[in-house]
Amino acid sequence: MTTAAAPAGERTAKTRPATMAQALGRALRDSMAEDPTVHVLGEDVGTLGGVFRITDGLAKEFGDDRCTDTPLAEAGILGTAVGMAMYGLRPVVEMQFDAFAYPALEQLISHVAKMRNRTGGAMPLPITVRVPYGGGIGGVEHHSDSSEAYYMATPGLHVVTPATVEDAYGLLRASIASDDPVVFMEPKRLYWSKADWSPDAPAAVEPIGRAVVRRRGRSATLITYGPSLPVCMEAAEAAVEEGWDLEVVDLRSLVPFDDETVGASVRRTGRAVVVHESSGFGGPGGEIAARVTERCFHHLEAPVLRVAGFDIPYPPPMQERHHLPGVDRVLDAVARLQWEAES
Amino acid sequence: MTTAAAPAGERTAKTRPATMAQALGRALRDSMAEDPTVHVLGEDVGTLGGVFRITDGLAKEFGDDRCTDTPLAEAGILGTAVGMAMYGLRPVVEMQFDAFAYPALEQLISHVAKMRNRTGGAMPLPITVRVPYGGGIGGVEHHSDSSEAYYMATPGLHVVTPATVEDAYGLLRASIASDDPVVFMEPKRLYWSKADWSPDAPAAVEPIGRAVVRRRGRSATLITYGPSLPVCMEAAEAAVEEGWDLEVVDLRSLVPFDDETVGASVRRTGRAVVVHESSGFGGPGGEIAARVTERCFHHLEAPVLRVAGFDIPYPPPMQERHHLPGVDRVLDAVARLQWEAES
Amino acid sequence: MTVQELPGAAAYRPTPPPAWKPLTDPAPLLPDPEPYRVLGTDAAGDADPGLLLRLYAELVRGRRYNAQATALTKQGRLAVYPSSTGQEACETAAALVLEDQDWLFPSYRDTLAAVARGLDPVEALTLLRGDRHSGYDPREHRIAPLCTPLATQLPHAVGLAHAARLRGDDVVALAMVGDGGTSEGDFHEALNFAAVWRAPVVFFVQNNGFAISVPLAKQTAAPSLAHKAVGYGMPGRLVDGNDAVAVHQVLGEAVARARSGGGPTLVEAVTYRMDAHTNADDATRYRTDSEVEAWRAHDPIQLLERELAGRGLLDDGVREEARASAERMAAALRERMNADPVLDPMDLFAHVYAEQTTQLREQAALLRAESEVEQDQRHDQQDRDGTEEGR
Amino acid sequence: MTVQELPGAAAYRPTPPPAWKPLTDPAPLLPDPEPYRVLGTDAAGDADPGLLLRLYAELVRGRRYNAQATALTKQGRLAVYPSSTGQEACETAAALVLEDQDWLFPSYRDTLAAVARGLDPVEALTLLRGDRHSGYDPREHRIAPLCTPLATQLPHAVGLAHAARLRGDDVVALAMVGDGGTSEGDFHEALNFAAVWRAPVVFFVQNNGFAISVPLAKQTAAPSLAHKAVGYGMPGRLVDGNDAVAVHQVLGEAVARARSGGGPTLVEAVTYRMDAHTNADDATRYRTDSEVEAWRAHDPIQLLERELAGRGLLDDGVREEARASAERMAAALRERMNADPVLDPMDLFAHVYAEQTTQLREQAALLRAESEVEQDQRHDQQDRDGTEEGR
Ligand SMILES: Cc1ncc(C[n+]2csc(CCOP(=O)(O)OP(=O)(O)O)c2C)c(N)n1
Ligand SMILES: Cc1ncc(C[n+]2csc(CCOP(=O)(O)OP(=O)(O)O)c2C)c(N)n1
Ligand SMILES: [Mg+2]
Ligand SMILES: [Mg+2]
Repeated sequence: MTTAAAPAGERTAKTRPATMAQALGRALRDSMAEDPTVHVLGEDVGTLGGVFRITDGLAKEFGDDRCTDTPLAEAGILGTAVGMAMYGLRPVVEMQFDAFAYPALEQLISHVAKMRNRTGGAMPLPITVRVPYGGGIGGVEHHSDSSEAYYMATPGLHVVTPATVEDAYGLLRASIASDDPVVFMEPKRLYWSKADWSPDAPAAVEPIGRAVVRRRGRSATLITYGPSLPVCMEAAEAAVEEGWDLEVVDLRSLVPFDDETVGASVRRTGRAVVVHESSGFGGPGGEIAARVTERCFHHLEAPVLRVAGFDIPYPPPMQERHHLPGVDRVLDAVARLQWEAES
Repeated sequence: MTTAAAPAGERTAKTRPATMAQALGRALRDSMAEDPTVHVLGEDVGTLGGVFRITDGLAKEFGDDRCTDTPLAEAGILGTAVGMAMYGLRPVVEMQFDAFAYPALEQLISHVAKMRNRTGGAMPLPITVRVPYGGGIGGVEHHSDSSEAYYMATPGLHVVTPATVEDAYGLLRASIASDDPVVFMEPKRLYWSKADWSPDAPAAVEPIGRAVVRRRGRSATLITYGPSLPVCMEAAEAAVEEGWDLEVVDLRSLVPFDDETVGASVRRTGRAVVVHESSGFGGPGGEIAARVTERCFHHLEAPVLRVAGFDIPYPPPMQERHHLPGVDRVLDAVARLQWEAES
Repeated sequence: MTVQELPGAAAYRPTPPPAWKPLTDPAPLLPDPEPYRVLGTDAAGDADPGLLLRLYAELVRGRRYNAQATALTKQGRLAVYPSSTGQEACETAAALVLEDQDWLFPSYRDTLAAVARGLDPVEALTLLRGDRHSGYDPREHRIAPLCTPLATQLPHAVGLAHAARLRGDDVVALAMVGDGGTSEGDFHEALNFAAVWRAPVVFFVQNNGFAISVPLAKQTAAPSLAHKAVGYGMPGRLVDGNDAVAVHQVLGEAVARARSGGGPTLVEAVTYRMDAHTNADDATRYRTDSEVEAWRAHDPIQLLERELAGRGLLDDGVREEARASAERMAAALRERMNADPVLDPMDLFAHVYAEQTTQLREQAALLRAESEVEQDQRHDQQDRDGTEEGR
Repeated sequence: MTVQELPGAAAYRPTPPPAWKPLTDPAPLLPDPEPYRVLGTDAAGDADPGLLLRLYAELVRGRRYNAQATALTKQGRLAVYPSSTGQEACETAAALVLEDQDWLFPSYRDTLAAVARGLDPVEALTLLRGDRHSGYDPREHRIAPLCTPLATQLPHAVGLAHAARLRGDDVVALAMVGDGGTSEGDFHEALNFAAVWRAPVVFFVQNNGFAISVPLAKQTAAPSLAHKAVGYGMPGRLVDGNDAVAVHQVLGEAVARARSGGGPTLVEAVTYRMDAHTNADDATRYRTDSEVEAWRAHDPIQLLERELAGRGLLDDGVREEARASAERMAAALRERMNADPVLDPMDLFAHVYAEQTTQLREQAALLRAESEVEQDQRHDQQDRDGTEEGR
């Protein structure tokens, strides 16, 4: 089990405030500098530096051939990335927004996820597909989807998502270094979240697939990832007033899933709530709740509950606050964890 | 709660053996005959009658304009169907195989599922997308996917799947009649399954969204649908020898989900196994197990278990028997339901 | 006679080569090598003065509408606005060539076309304000919802036009898309379906030089986007998109062709987006001021003014009336957009399905309970505040 | 110089109309109105006798291969076989025009092209036998896995060719697709990327008249499929797909063009599928015997034989040698396919990821346990059988 990284103060290099967007950009830059086979491609990633400016400066530093503005066609982008990977390159594809990755789903499901398997291991595809996801940024329709359920249901893909500035760097580096395809989901509304972070002595690149306990607690476990981590951390603080000492697990990787870390936590606390923005029905929480229950049934004092987006198309910006799981909704779920049974 | 239809003998019209394929074809025919706005479109659905012959005879009876061989482009097929529905038609789209529906996922997710919502109810899309799914037919790669998880995770869609000849007719009629889009998943390997069935006095068209108890039992509930229903029925018979009296619930509709029927059964039996062919991780079983547990926690003697396809790309035909959940694997899961706890 | 049997979609089978016959003669499908122009040419003299004046009023109004909408983003009244400043000739002409029963399929950039067609500007902007996804009933106005996923609206237009034709209705669909959108697979599939079905559709590409930051040279290597028509067996037309009269004429001909059963046409209008991609974009990152200035000299309103002036049709009265009408529209828009839309959170669940599922009913109940708690707290707070104030 | 800067992908920006310049002259992009032919024309006399004989041997072998594979489906030795009988000229020429370092991107129908390139027929047929998804290492043979989802292999070919070019390697990719596949969005996107990037790719469409049951007239209204090239700014070539020499020449020129940095070409070969779509298909449902017979008179092997005979190159020895070599291949194939492949169920989990996840390890353990139980039961049964026999 992995616990939270050592506090920034203990690091050698000087830290300064950095945003998640900057950490992601830095991860791309460092990967490209270290490995000449890493190529970035997508819509507006070159001259403009991406609509979220994650790729800012890459075309200038590495040239148009390493950071390429493609024609506007997501299936074409991912499909050509497959060919590039077949030839030994390590493409990093940017999808401009979650919903605009959908045209590429056939390439992703039928080729990216399956190529290693289809060729008996002869032709792995080390492709990273960066998907900015989730809401809370006031985007109009099609700009706030949480599509991780589609990727999770596709064997052959890794699905990774950072929630902190440090992980944004470390996990993106690890994803690009992975010999398997990774759907790297970037929580849009955390792009501008800040943390003290040293780009010059970045955290050791951890293997992907490890969850991390972000807050230790004994009453119940909040299992979450990406955009919902800050919500859960805030809820955990607020819960102290109610007498609940909540543990918070940041999954970081949905595939592979860290059953060990999650299971150990839930076995300790005996209660769990899964929190995510994606729609509840058929969403990631079902899988998580089901596997936690399979593994920890006799430790559970109450069913694993889920706090998720409603089962509706993502609402218009003026309504999104009603849809997004917030602190209150998380606390309400914790309150439903049958505490009376304890006494 | 709905229970199995009355035995065929009690019907007025004469029954004779019919295959599921025939019942589906008949449902299309009857829908088209009754409602001139019903149009069938897809690849090879006209002259050929579809590669599974489900649409056989429709072009002849209703003309090429009602049953149309389209150009070979799934996004185009579904996209034009959207336009046809916008104009008041009721298109029924055939996807040739599950994996070949993927090019249409963007249209499905971003438009078909959302149009009613986007337009504040002004523009519903009564489209039925027929997707032959699942394995067990010896198909080479890309011909045996179970893609229902993608559809379940998409609010705005109904996801319906028959497991019997009678339901094939009734549910397809109901799906076409629905004012909402329905992904109608046809279990390929049951196309040639037979039952005594009267096309002339077909069962009353039931509203979609109701599960049905196919076998009454008291020891545990098998929750299943589509291609896995026969497996579960066989397992239930075999289980008698082991002293287990299994109840079998056929979901028939994954969205909407019949919490009432499923919950009532599990509360009665206290144990449940979800069985499906689709990959386990991120598959339908997670949602089902999670929601059953949320609703029936204190009635459960053991965690809800899942028997599913492995988390791998669908294997080649000569290996598929290892992948598909069979009777033994279902019984093994039942055996793991902590029976000792009972005594 | 079924659609499949109509002349043109005839028996093209690659019978043995000695008898090989192409389906259509490619020559008539090819666009002219230069964009078609009327203004500033001899042909301008034949243009109907009424049309010129109508276009002028619309263009002035359209320019003002773009400016007002952009201003509303600065005041926080719109979540985002993709301006069509510089493209008003295209937007306006697209609206004017359609009959009442025809359908318009706009993209996110084409609110002006919808407004020029008669849609209430507030309804047109609702999506971009952010209170609901679509501010109008598409069927009432024969305007499809503004479409964001690029090129996905094109197959819709084909399907709708095809359906209307099957039912014997006189309906043409005009679908708008940008230069970038032509690279999407949906563009290809839509044009192909339309040609095979001879659907009464006009595909209208506004080539404004950029897809956000990506210039056309990175988007295509084709002689022009209009040349793509050849590969579908439909005519391609290339037109100066800043020449309102030329665009109106070319689109009008394409609509007439579709209406008379001639099938689809691809029209490319060469134009330029004077503003950034949206208010959130920084265009200086990818284009030079001098390029923008060069296009300013080819401004659609100025081109038209020059013609009107030359023909003595542009006096101060005309100018003033156009300006005043535009200002009235802008003022009304400003005022109406100043009100906060009243929203019911329960709307979230109202239109997911025809009938709410059990699950959605449960979720709606949850939200309702939350809202009630919130409201109670607000009231308590107000009471407290009131008490405090009362003291 | 970066790829984007190469001549041709130059600065096409729709600068103000007075300066509007098309990127390329469309005229050279247009295919000839008739499919290009060599056999039976004066040009045939210039064809190299060695090439003619080589093609002849390959065609005879290819025809035999198709027959043998079809026979194997009847014997239950192949799950399915999509025959390329009648299309051997295309399949063979596609293989012969490539250098060793070049890549071939075949569809499910193109096992013959892979075999003609030197792939072991058993490896080529493994997917269709059903024991594993791909029977060969694509990198070892520079042959991409046989591709079933239509047209999805085309962007792969573009990406690979582009990657090779960026690395300065002399590699051309030749991608095969059917007439039906040209309707897919991936076709469009691949050709567009290739043209913009000037990638060294040849797109080779075998227009065999049908997509399963759907004839070309329901697939396109274009003058020809080769005409689609214009819309991407690449040359389109139309060739008689049953004329092996013509196909070889046209593809050879396209490959040479790609190799020399000239960019992609779209080649349409007009041919005919003599067998049903696959052994599982019933072609009588959608086409007439007389159509099939008309094409039999234009058989690729006969066309070549006529030429060879006319030039005195076809004696009994040549015929016999071609026949015998084909029979040897068929006999070897038959024999090797008669063996049941030995399969390890654990292979299911071996190549999903580089490293097995915990979840897959658990699942593998489950299957292993099941297999052991099964094996024990089998052994018990054998023991019992043995005991009974022993009595
Ligand atoms: C499928 C899809 N991919 C990406 C986007 C993000 N996006 C919005 S506008 C735009 C550029 C479109 O350019 P163009 O088609 O030329 O239209 P314009 O904005 O110039 O009017 C992009 C990439 C999108 N909306 N849809
Ligand atoms: C994306 C996709 N849709 C549908 C299919 C099913 N399918 C297999 S072959 C075929 C017809 C293909 O026709 P064409 O491209 O002309 O190639 P041919 O079979 O004639 O060689 C179809 C529809 C598929 N394989 N992939
Ligand atoms: Mg543009
Ligand atoms: Mg074909």
